[in-house]
Amino acid sequence: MIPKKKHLPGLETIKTVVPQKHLERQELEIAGLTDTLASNIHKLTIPSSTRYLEDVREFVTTHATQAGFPDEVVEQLKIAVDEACTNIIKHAYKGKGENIIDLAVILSADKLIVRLRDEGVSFSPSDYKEPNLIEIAKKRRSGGLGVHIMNRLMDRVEYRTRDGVNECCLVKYFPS
Amino acid sequence: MIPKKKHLPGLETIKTVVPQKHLERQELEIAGLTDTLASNIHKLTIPSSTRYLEDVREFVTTHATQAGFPDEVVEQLKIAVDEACTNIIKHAYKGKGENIIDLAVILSADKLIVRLRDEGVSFSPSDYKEPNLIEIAKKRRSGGLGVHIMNRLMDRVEYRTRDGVNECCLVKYFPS
Amino acid sequence: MSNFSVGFRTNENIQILDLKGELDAHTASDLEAAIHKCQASGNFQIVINGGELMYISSAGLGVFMAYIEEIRENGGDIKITNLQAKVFNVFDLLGFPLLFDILDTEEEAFTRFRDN
Amino acid sequence: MSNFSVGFRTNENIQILDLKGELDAHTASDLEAAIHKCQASGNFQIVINGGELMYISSAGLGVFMAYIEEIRENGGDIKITNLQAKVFNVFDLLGFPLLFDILDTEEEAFTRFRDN
Ligand SMILES: Nc1ncnc2c1ncn2[C@@H]1O[C@H](COP(=O)(O)OP(=O)(O)O)[C@@H](O)[C@H]1O
Ligand SMILES: Nc1ncnc2c1ncn2[C@@H]1O[C@H](COP(=O)(O)OP(=O)(O)O)[C@@H](O)[C@H]1O
Repeated sequence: MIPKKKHLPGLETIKTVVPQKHLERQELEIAGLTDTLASNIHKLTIPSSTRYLEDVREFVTTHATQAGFPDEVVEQLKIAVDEACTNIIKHAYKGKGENIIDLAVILSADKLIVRLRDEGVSFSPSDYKEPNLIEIAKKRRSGGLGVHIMNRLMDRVEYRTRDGVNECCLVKYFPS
Repeated sequence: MIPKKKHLPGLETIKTVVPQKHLERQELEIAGLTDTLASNIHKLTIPSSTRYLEDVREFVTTHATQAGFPDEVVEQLKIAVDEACTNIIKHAYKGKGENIIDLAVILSADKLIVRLRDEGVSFSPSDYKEPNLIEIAKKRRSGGLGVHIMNRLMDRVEYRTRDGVNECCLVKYFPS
Repeated sequence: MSNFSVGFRTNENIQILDLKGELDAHTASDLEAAIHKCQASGNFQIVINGGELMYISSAGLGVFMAYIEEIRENGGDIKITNLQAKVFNVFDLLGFPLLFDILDTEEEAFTRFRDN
Repeated sequence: MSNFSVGFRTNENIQILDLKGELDAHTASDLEAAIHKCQASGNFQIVINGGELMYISSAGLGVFMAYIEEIRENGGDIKITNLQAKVFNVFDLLGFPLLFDILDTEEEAFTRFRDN
């Protein structure tokens, strides 16, 4: 468990890569996060282009490291968030770069959540089918591995959609 | 670390499934096992037939459990020893059932070693090439996975040959 | 007497094989024979129910590798269900979840076959 | 400016690609272009030196998946060497060690190509 003072301040750091559009969005519940007031939230908004993936990775690395996660876990978070962002860019926004993605790293006593929000095509994980590597190789495909990686690296991955806003939460617990 | 008394007695339990042939074999060094006197050795001899694999698994399970390893590690040892025995039967003895395999579970302060000895064709791991699952599937092959499994499950896997006797040692350390 | 057996059931066009006991280099040929029997009778939609499978070694995993391509080329599949955790771990060690459809329940496998 | 680059070297008939930086959905097309270039000039024996590869996501892994069959059908291979531990872990997560030849050093890859 991480010393509580590390994420006590409760202040919101908002880092904005592009001017944040005015977004009227109902706050969606964050599963299991009842102590939001005491928690530390860091935000980043990026345009929906792969050009910004490295900023996303740096953002996650900074805050996961500050939260006290060991390097291996920071690495896992970095990859999972990259995959989630890539999928939003590719699938939710179908490669169109003029949309935006809102990210937040939310710390509570027992876990770190990376929350990603978009307003594109929604994804329901119940329709998801695990990829087949033999098929991918045979068909010379290059994709189909991102969701699997996210599921493997994170303690929980959750999707929900409300009022046109898709939310994906990547959850990693502090080692107990 | 396992309480020392659990493997202090130093007595040799010899369980013999078939009458043990007189085997004049030089004792081969067991890597890193300098406190042999204080250690506990359990032996089992089987004919080189897959029919006896279940006896081998039971033997390993009994002694690894007694040594205090958690169930998951006992399971790993069981599989690794099964794979090693299967390979001796199939490759060292080329499927001929009239030969014998000597097994020993050797406990020392920090580790458990399963030692397997045979007098068949020897194996040099430096010639070993990792299998390729796409190739295996395409060629409808069924084999080529055993050595990989042993390497993945054990802390160390060592092969040596002296005076016509092949020795394979599977090493698992106690959690520190 | 072998400590491994294969039971045969069907659900509409789907052939279900109930594996029971320990699958190793000694008993792998029994599974091979069972899959062969499915193929011979034109059943390529196969569900392997591993609920009572207590153990598997590489010899058992190899049987799945050897048959999967032929079965898929015939429009079928081998879907594996109900694995116990310790047995799943061996499948997982070799990356089988990214090669085979491994599901919690038979029902999920039936649905997959129906949806194709 | 991209934080990823591919350098080209040869050793006899073997084409070596030196990857540097971070391989993600943005930079994967650079690797794709590099492998394409090898194929176009008839080089199917490819060593990927990942010594300076700092990061890889599924988009990068996908490039290897997309090209491996064609390269092997042409009698070649993609052998991957010198991976840093954190990068190897991502390859390992998807079971790549049982799909690709992943080696510690370039020399081992050269030997494998020579012994075939
Ligand atoms: N955020 C998302 N929005 C919409 N669809 C998604 C999203 N994430 C994943 N998907 C769907 O799930 C599939 C699997 O995704 P993934 O495993 O990342 O592989 P890939 O993106 O390479 O296809 C995608 O092809 C897409 O149909
Ligand atoms: N104990 C052994 N004695 C001789 N050769 C062996 C032995 N173990 C493994 N080998 C060799 O290594 C190869 C790989 O073994 P393995 O990974 O277990 O797959 P498989 O036994 O199915 O071929 C075998 O095909 C065999 O040539």
